[in-house]
Amino acid sequence: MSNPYAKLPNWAEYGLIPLVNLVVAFLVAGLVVLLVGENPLKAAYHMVNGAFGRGEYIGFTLYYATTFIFTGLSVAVAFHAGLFNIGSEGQAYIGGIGVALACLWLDRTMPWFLVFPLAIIGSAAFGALWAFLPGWLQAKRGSHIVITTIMFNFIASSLMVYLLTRVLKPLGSMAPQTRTFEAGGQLPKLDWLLSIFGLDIGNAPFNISFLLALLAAFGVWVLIWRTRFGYEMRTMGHSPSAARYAGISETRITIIVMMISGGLAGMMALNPIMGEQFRMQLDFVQGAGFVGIAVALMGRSHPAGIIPAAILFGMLYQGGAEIAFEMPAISRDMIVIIQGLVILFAGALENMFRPAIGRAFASFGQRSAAAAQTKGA
Amino acid sequence: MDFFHTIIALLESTIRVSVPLIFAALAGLFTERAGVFDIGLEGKMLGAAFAAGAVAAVTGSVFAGLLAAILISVLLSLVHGYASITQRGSQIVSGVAINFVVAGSTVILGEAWFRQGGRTPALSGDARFQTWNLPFADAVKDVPIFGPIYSNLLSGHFLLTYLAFALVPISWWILYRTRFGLRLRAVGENPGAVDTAGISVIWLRYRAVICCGILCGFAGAYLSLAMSAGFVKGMTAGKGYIALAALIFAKWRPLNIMLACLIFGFLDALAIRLQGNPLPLIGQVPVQLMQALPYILTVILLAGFIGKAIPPKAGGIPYVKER
Amino acid sequence: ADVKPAIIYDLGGKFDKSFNEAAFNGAEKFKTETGIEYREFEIANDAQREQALRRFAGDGNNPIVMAGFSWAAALEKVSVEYPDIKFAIIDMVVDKPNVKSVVFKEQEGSYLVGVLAGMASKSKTVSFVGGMDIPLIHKFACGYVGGAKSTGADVKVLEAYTGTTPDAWNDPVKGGEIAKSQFDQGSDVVYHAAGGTGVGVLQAAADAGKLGIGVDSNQNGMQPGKVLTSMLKRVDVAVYESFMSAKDDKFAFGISNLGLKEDGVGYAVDDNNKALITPEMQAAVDKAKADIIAGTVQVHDYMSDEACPY
Amino acid sequence: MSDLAIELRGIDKSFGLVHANKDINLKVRKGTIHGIIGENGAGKSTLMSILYGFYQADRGEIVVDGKTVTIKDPNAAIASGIGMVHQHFMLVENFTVLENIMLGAEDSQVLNTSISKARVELKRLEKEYALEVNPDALIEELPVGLQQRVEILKALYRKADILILDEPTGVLTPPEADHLFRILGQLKDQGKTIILITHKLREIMAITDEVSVMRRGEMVATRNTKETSVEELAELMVGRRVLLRVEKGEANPGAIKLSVKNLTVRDSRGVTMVDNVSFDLRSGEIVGIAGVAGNGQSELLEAISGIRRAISGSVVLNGSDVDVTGYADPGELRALGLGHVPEDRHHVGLVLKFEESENAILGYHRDKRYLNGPFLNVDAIRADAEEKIEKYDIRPPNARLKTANFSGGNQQKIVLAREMERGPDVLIIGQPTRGVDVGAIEFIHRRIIEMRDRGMAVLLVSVELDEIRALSDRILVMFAGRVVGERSTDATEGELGLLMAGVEGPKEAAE
Ligand SMILES: Nc1ncnc2c1ncn2[C@@H]1O[C@H](COP(=O)(O)OP(=O)(O)OP(=O)(O)O)[C@@H](O)[C@H]1O
Ligand SMILES: Nc1ncnc2c1ncn2[C@@H]1O[C@H](COP(=O)(O)OP(=O)(O)OP(=O)(O)O)[C@@H](O)[C@H]1O
Ligand SMILES: [Mg+2]
Ligand SMILES: [Mg+2]
Repeated sequence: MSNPYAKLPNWAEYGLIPLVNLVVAFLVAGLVVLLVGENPLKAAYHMVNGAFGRGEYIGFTLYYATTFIFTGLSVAVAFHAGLFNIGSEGQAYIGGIGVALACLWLDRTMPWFLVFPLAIIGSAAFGALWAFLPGWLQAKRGSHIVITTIMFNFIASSLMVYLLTRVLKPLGSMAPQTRTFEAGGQLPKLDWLLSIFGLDIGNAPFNISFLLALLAAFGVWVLIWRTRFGYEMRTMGHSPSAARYAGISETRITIIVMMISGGLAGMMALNPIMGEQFRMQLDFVQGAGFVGIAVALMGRSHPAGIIPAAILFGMLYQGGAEIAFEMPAISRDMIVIIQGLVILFAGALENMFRPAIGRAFASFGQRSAAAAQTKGA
Repeated sequence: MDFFHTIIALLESTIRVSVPLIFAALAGLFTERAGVFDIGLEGKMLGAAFAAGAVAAVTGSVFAGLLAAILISVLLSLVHGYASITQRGSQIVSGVAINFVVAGSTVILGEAWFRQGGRTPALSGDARFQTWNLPFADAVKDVPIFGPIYSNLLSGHFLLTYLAFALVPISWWILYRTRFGLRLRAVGENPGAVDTAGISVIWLRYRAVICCGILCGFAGAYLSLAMSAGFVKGMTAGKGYIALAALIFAKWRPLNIMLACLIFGFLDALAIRLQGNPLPLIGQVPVQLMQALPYILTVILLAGFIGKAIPPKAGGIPYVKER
Repeated sequence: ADVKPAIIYDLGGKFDKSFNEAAFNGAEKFKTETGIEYREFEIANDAQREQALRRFAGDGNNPIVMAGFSWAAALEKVSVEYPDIKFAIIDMVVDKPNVKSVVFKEQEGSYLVGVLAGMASKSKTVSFVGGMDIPLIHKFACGYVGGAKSTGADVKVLEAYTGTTPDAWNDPVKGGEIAKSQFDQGSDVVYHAAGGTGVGVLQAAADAGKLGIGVDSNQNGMQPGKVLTSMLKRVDVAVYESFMSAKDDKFAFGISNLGLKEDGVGYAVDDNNKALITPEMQAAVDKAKADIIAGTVQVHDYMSDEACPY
Repeated sequence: MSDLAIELRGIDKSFGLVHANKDINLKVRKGTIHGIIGENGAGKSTLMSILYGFYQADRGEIVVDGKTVTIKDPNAAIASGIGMVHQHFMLVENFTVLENIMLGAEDSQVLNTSISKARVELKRLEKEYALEVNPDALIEELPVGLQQRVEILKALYRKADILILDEPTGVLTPPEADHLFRILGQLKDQGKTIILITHKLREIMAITDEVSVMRRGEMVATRNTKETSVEELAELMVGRRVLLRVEKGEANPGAIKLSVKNLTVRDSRGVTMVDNVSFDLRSGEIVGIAGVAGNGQSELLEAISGIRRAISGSVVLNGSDVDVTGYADPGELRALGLGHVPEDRHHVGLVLKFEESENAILGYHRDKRYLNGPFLNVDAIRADAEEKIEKYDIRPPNARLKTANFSGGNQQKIVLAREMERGPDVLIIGQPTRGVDVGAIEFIHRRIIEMRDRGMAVLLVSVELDEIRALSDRILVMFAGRVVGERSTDATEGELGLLMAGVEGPKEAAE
């Protein structure tokens, strides 16, 4: 998406404008809070304090952020090749199979650091597999990726219900989920990371897959901007005709990019399954794939934007829960509204204040130039 | 005869299930043909279903409900329009945002007004659409073959059902035979051409978005006032996404849309019908396979027969004149 | 005693037209009777389970009741951290000293409504609509099939499930469509265990002049005269009891497995459906109930072997 | 009544930081053809778009026919009798000609009556101006020349008295251009006023009455055409003296580098676009392919360069067989020594959103020198780009600038630098100077000759007959997919023009 407005200094572009947008989003959300007769300032306090006020809260925020980094990256990678992968949800869901299989197989005999690599490979492989078919169908048969990935989301949920009720569920257990993994299937928490900052992680499920997410973000950056393949996929994303001219195979790029995208989505499963629940449950993705679309777009499909966007959503989830705890009149549905408003104002309406800010900068620039002149004279 | 009866029943079900899809996909047709992509069909439909249920419950009038549905849905469309046309924001993000906001607020408002957990009170009588019988439906009921087709399959649907099917040729006519349609299709292909022809791109796109709102209003009202008798939270259950898929499947053409929606509806009806019944040759299969069947078959159809769908050229791209 | 009761709902949310809602009703009843406020929380994702439990426990809430089998793992952990707090979990057994587990014999209640369905059916075909194909729902289905078939070996039972995503519990349109398809295959009584989806099932039955059967709470009033009966699962009572017994210092730990005998499950008769239940039906269902309570009829529990022999 | 059709007073316009029009004054007399020239990016299109109401001026006044008017949108311009043919056509590609012409000028809500009326009116216009075009053809199926006709018809349909044409001849053949000029003359005789933007000074000299010159957003001069010269205009435009003739010596053809035999190509609709074409290309020579746009030249280039699959035929490049009917990978062709400057730099030759340096390796991105294993060697890539920027005088000299922000001429230089600096054995070039200003044309032409003299085999496709004649050593003429003749450089313009129009000229003795 092009940026139709005059260039602003970087700090304004990437700092001030998003900040203003966020503030406005929260102001409007505040109105909604006011509407149900609650104090919006109090809600805002709980939102921010609930997300960052304590080590434990930060841990939760970052736990959610981990999930969204993966799905956001997944969507973003596909975007760069001009593909709209709306199927990260299903790919993450299927990715869970890879994690579960690795854990169920080895958790009793091996330490986590041996199971983890296998689970990573498993999750990425299953996620990639689930994205392969839509990619292949688009490349070879011209099936529109948006439809096929929507369909594959539904197919994934059917498959998972089958697996979790008929295959992976221990007999006699009521819940459609695998058994609980033992030590080998449990990722260590990142308590040490927070303790560097003198924070106590408490019971937050903030775990080592966060580091994997950061690594993945860096990997995606390298892939897109520093590899030959990334160059090729960007070429295709911007101009398929130029790609053909340059001898870039659309088929190959489409399939591989979809698999990378699916693999990233699949790795999301590590966080809730190995990092939090230590089992795979029905519907563990819980919409993270769709949030990933918003995260990717708000992060402008750049890892450096996706990480803060993911943290923002982590904050909405965790801070939102705190509001619901502290202010019983504000239910979880209210939190959904607030999330929507943030997506609207900080995402879709991100340009609303740009002209005004741009003008402010321009007039400020002129004035200071004029001031310099008068001084000179 | 039994088989025939089953087919009739399946097709009846197909019609019922495809109506909201047709409304929503036609809604998408109008905006997307004008170059504004809309992933927020789901949210608009949900908002409309809620407004319809709520207002019909309060006023006891189904038409008041319908009107409210259209109003709310148009309002949401205008939000989408403001974000993506006036503010030139990302159309996808705006659509996602609307889905979120509606999902949350229908429950909150419903609970605040009716204290039934986000549901609206059950409707009956005038607060709900009644089915219509075509003339002589009863009389010809027992005529072999024709009887069931006429009095079961064609007769006995809601006003909105007939409207949905009528809207297919009407939409076609609007798009291909009126000035508005010509301009609307043009603005989705090359807004520059429209602009230099002295037509306002922005106003045109707003009108397209409003059309989308109206049609989503029908879709939502159909769900809560015809198919069901009241609103239940999240009752669209992904139909907006299916409608979007149908729209693409249909390559953004009205008649194809009807076919695509009927196919989706039929597959759905078939999957319901087959659940629990053994398949010939294969025998009993897991329920989940049956439930996935419509989606699997869609993918197969798509891969086998449909070919490339080329979206409106200017779709998804905000119109920027001066950079 | 000094109680600060709290209740936590499962992902479906407190207004799921199902057991979360029943739990909420129980808590409300406690509140109106005693005037004691309670705290509540609806989780939005799985990671909030432990968080919510700890939160409430840390705030000194006692007792804490949670609805849903998915709570087991979180409760197992947290109950140990707070040995002085009384926990109650519904629909699942958690074997900890400070936990009360309330499970229901849904199959028994379902059996009774199955008997009524079998007898009310003129076509000798009845049907069942489940939200999702998961073990808990099979518990309902299996009892229902058993009851229906007990009224005659020729009774046929159709069975279908709404979907595979969480939407399956909130899809009245699909629910109605499934019911219509079943009517078309001959069914004239339909029983649902599908949460909000059931609204559509009962509506479709009423519209088609067939009979519906409600679930969990008394849903006879939703379509007066068109709902044959409702299978009652007294989650509300369980919650109310838990709060009440804690208040009266009589909180009992351990498992309570509530069936017909304990009045934990049952079927509803009220003004809305009285006319639908003939004396013969009444007699048959009374006999079945007595037999089950006496143990002469054993209703199969799906969970015992994950199969339904009927 | 004033004798001025248009007067612009103090028009000023900025796009963000770009000051596109600086305090511009312009007077256009009624019933004249007024030329406007200027380098790429001088602000010509902007100025005209302001007059047409497409953009709003920041300051200034527009006077039409003696009355000061506010033109707040194209509607107002149309109402004032102003019509415009845009540089980049404003047509809806999947609409028919008729629909495009009607768009915005329909006279009723329902189309039926509008359509029949439009059809009648169109017939009349077609006849009156000899502007034939099938009203039911889809735009995307028409060659550009015809598309432009549609644009002109659009303006006439709207009863324009003042017609602005922005670089109308960039896509036309000489006969087509002549035809256009005849029409313009006719319009002028009817009393209409015409403003013509072009880069071609010859055209200015031929048909305008007055000419205004723009440079860097300013109006630097207005001359009576009869009282000026090409040299003066060129100098006014670029601010320095320009060499308008290409100096080139004799060719020294060597070995056959590219041999095309019986090549047949169809387009996506199955229409045969290249029909059994054969020719050889030797090192050290420039072979020009002349022809009206849409006669298969584009498809020929695409097939040879591996972008489009041929139906039959063979191509031998540098001694190796090229699998033109199967999958000929453009990347492998490059490795075999093929350089390709595509006709469409915006969509094919460049990725406009890329940094300049990224475009400087497009197609060569698999070259080891730009890579470290699978990774891009960014330093090497940028260094390489800077070298080319320096050598080709690409402005602004910033390898990290987004390509979209370079002017057309400089964008073209980016492509040329990339394809020429490789030292390919065979270089195929499509429309090397389309929409490029005189200063850049001079540079580009010199480069092409230089390449030839270094022993490169050059295949040149251009719709500019002047260009073909100035550069080529041999000329092939294509018509309807076939090579209808080969001529030496001495062939007259008339002779070539006839061939291009499909009229067989007298056969040359040798062939
Ligand atoms: N829509 C626009 N938004 C921003 N800047 C623009 C726009 N159009 C033109 N410009 C800027 O205005 C300047 C003048 O551009 P314009 O298109 O008028 O030049 P021109 O004289 O028509 O050039 P050419 O001969 O290449 O057509 C350019 O430098 C360009 O940067
Ligand atoms: N809409 C625009 N926004 C920003 N810059 C623009 C715009 N249009 C043109 N420009 C810039 O204006 C300059 C010249 O513009 P223009 O589009 O007229 O190019 P051009 O030289 O005519 O190229 P071409 O021959 O391909 O048309 C370039 O710097 C170009 O990037
Ligand atoms: Mg121009
Ligand atoms: Mg130009």
